Amino acid sequence: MAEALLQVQDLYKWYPIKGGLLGRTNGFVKAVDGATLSAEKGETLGVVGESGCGKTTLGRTALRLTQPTKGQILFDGQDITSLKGRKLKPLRRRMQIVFQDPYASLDPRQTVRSALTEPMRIHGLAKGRAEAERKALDLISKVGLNPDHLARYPHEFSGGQRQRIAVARALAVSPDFIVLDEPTSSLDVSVQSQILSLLKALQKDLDLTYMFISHNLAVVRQVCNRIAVMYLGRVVEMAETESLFRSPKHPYTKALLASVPIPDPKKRTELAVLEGDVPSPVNIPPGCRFRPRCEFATGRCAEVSPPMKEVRPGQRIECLYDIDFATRKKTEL
Amino acid sequence: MKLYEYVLRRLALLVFVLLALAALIFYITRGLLPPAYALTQYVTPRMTSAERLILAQNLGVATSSCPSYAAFATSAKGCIVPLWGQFFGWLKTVLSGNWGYTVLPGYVAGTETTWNVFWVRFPYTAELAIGGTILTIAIAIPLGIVSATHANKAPDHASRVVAISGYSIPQFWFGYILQVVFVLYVALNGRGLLPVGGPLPTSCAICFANPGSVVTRTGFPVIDAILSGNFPYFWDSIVGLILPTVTLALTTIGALTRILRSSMVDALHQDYILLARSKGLRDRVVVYRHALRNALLPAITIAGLILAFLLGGVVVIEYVFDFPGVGQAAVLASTSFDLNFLELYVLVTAVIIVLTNLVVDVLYAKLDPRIRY
Amino acid sequence: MTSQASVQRGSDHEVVLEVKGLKVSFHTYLGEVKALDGVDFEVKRGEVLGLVGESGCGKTVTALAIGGLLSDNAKVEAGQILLEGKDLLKETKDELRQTRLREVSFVFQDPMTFINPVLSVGSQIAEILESDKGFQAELVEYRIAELARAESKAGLTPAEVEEKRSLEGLKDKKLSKRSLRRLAKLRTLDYMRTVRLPDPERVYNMYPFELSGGMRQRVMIAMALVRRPKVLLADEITTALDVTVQAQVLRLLADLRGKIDASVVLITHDLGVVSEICDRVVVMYAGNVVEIADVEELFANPMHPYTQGLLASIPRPDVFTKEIKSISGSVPNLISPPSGCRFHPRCPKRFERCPLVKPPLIEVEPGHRVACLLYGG
Amino acid sequence: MESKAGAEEAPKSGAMADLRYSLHLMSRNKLVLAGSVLAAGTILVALLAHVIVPASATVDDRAIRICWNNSLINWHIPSINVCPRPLPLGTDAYGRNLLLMIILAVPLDLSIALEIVASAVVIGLVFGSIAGYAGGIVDEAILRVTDIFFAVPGILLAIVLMTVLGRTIPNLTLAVLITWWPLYVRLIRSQVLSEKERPYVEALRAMGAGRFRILFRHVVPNSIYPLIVQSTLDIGSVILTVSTLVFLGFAPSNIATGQTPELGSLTSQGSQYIFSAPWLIIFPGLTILIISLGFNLLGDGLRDVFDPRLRR
Repeated sequence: MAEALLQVQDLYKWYPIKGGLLGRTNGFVKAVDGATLSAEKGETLGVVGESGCGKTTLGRTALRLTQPTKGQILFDGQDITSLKGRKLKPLRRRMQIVFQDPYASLDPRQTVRSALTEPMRIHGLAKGRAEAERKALDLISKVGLNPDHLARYPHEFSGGQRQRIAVARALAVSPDFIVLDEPTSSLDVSVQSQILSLLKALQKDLDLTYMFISHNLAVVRQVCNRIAVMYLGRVVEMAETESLFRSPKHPYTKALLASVPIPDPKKRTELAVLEGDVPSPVNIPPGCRFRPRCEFATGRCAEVSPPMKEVRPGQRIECLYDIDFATRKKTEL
Repeated sequence: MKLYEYVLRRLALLVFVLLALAALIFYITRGLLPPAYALTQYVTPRMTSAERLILAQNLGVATSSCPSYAAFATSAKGCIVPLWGQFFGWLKTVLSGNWGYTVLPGYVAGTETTWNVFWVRFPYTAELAIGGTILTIAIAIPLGIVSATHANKAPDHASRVVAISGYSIPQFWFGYILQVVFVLYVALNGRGLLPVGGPLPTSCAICFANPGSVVTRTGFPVIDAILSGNFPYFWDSIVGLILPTVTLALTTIGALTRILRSSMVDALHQDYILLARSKGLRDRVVVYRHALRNALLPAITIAGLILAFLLGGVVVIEYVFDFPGVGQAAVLASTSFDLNFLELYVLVTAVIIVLTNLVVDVLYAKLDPRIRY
Repeated sequence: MTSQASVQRGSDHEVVLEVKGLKVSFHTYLGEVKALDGVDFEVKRGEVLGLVGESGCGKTVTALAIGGLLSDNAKVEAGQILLEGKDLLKETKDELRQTRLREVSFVFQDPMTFINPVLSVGSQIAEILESDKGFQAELVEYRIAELARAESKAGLTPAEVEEKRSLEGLKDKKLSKRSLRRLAKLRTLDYMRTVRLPDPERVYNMYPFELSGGMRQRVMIAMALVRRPKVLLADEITTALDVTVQAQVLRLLADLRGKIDASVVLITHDLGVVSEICDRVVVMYAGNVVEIADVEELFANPMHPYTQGLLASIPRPDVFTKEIKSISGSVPNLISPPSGCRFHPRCPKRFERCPLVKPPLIEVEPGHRVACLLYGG
Repeated sequence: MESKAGAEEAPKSGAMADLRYSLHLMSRNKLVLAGSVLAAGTILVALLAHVIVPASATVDDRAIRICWNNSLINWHIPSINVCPRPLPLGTDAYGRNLLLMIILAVPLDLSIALEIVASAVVIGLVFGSIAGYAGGIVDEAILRVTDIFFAVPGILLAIVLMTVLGRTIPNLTLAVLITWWPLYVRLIRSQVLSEKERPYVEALRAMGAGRFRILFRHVVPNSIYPLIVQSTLDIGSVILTVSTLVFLGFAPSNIATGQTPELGSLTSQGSQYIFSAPWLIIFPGLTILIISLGFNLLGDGLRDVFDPRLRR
């Protein structure tokens, strides 16, 4: 097994809901509620799930953009769970993030040149203007834009170009690890594939590790080596991409995959419909959190919170049973 | 959180704000002046030095160990209670309703209390402010709606000019202009059409100038006239309010119109308006049911600010129109150094504004289902 | 639902809505945005037509033009929009409003911003029925029919018998405001059930923020269906939804098509959704229709280079593609659109004539039309 | 909406284009144009006042006090004094040329207003950005302090202050400033709050940028437009407030009586002669109206020009 660059152990991120007479805490939004996963050096780890499943919070907490409530985050062997202030700065150089909305993630009053050189200034990575300029030129060509784009402002670019700038800015500090938070979901399909190809190429050239957060299973299938499926703040299944898509083991993964329409009318089948909505992360059902929507749920599911277990080499699920979906036969794990 | 809990919390905050404001006002009117000033409105001319010392001690300004009034008056060491201690003494005194004797011109020294003077004058101001509020709402809301529904067309430009001119006009000047106009140029049989001074006009073409028999029960001229069944007096009180309220409302009409216009324009560009139109609803329904409900929300939140505008405006209006309310007295109080009157005025105004804001916030919560306390 | 039975797809080729040579431009500070440059397509009775393309291709503008809902700075330069033969572009403002009320209804994307936040969702459905006298007779008949159905099934309570009798007396008379409200609410509740909103009585009085995205989308669909339109324009209705909820809504649409007599125009950029429920597809690019075909035909045999590129660039959930293909360049700016074929700057198969001639939409195979010079024109 | 997207794709070239677009929006709006002309005119008059008006103009000439000699306006007042020589706006109670007195008053009012607004902006920037960015207890404390000032009409608080501090011009400036700064704290705070939630701020944090860099290099500059709008509008409002206070007598006696010209005091001086010499009131007040209107029109127009919702 390859070396893990990022390890997230039993991570919790609860946001308090304030209210009441004295502003006391009435409850928590349990955005991340005991998630465990790891990203190995050089791989692309996909994190998928529906809105509100905590995938974005997980990404941000892993980068220490927020303070986790509980749990442990190891980056390259170092425990970074409770680093604060200045101690985080060296970490910021090694970890970066690319956001969903490239326009909003760029300061509208900053030229591309300034956006690219600012991180270098912050971390003292370029000696003098000339070197910064040279590095900026290098970056801009790396992401497929022209040198004369450096003098422009974000609003002068198309969506795809803006995302290229955001990627270039992330690369400005030569990081090892980049969280890609829905990097293509605000883009058009024909442009989406350009960005995906760019990200793949950059990973190869610069030996990057990606955490690719997405709700789009089709995209995830094309770019990720391994995938973590999240549901209500927990990773419910983790597996190599191909085994996950060929034979998902968690009933949620199974339902999720079956509800994606396939762009081929010949393969038109009745979409499997998972009834109900995703429950709110405030009132998480006890026991297995997927139980209320699960067609295989038993009495035990309400009582026991299933631990993560390996069903097959490299494929782990948080479910009490190993279910054969064809025969609906359950084997206790 | 329940609504009553929210109200309780807001009331606690309100008490805090009023206390802090009291401290600020106390600091300005007492802390910045020599301690002997504190006695000004409590002494009577015939008081002896010994009595004055006792008074100073009772008011919590002089220490109990202070040997003589002379020592107190010269701020001798150990004679003066520290400022924060004075504050509590002051608070105790004024909260019991003891605001001393008025030193306003027109009153014999040491005969009439500040408290009485304030409350006799207050109803006049209240009528003026209420009239101003009604006029503001009655004009500003339709104007704002017309402006927004005809955004960037002639009616919008016209209403923009009216609104901006409204809050660019010096109120004191406009008051005089109205007087000039209604005395010199708009007159019937040599008498100005509308009364230009005081709540009870004596020379105007359309008023009766007949105070008649009115029993003062509430202190509010209009209400007392109704209670006494004296129609001429009622009519005169109303007519007397016209010019002052128009002048008063001028500034606030502009402010409210502009805010309503912008929130309405904003609402009209929202997606839910497109949906409402796509449903084939009539324009009237789209504008009033769908847009206005949403647009009113930001507009009513500034009600507190508007009220502060109005209550500040009365000072000028009453001065210009020789209107016997508290605002006119404030200017007099400043020249005659009646600090207690000003303190009382500030605190009463603050209570009104803060309570209004509370009511507005509760109303907001009622109108906007998204807000849950 | 209605007495008219479902119309089977494809069995009837009657055209309900026809858009002919529609040209729309927007006046902006930067210049004239030529948003639609001659859009032609037709909607057949009972079909689900997919209108696909990337952002800025003019899908939404087309839909808004059909409903007469374009913003003030828009101008229809040319064309016809024929709804059962009558030209909607020639209608007055009020006639258009009536058309939206009775014949063409909309469902928009992201219902969070589209449903009025301060009004209860039920009232926002019922207000449609209350807003027009035209619905009165229909509401009464509808209720009588409902009572009659209940009578034949399980019999009526005495109160219901009384209600039916009084309604029959009311048939041609003006309803009181109260009974109009009541009937509108009953019909609303019925349609809320149709779109499978759970516990309609409770949801009726709820506010949009209290509902999940899927429920809000159902509310919007109920709003569109309650007046029994001839055409339902659904603009990106699944875009803001999670996949599992999207699947629910698609399932609902599939189930509804047997029950409603409306033709559906499904505007989307998601080819997966198109292949899932559409009968025919119109592909748009930069304000032009570039290809129209039956859904199987289009996916099996895309003719226009843009359609080919688009199909190649969508990542598929069912297979792993080693190399992700894409169309080079980006969507053109429509203030100064490319001359001739608007796709030519990005087209891998362009030749000399492409920048010179605007390709007409020609039928290459029966039912399969393409606007590309490779196929003539 | 797609129509908007279409507009967005248009070619632009940097900050200059942004500025050009702003100017275009401004020039298209006639009211803004009028406002800019008035505001610029006011500033010009203020700068040149002491050049235009000879020092001798302030000397009293009791012989020609309160007279009118401008055939364009007939006041229809029976016993009006006719000046021996033509004077465009007649003379005041000290027999001085009223037009020149008004011109002389403009720089005083404008400089007081500018001082107040500039100080309020600085205080607002400091405390508003601290409150907005720090949040928590600091924010709460600053907010509660501003609450106190929002509970009193500004003019009333200014009167109390002037009563105690004494009637001088610095005290007048201070009194108005004290009632004005909380507005800016609130404005900047809410701007900073909404700005700091924008994803680019999180991107900057992820990049390792420090709090001060984020706040002063990015967040504050991005919050500047509403500040420009508000301060332009406030120049108009502050001139009104200042002249009102002077009118009510809250200024040193030489100013309050109109001896040293100020717009409010000139009006106040005329109030005694309201029915016999209305020009004494009309023209100084009209000047206040025009100046205030200029800045208000400009500010109101700038709000439209800078409004991101309308710029899309």
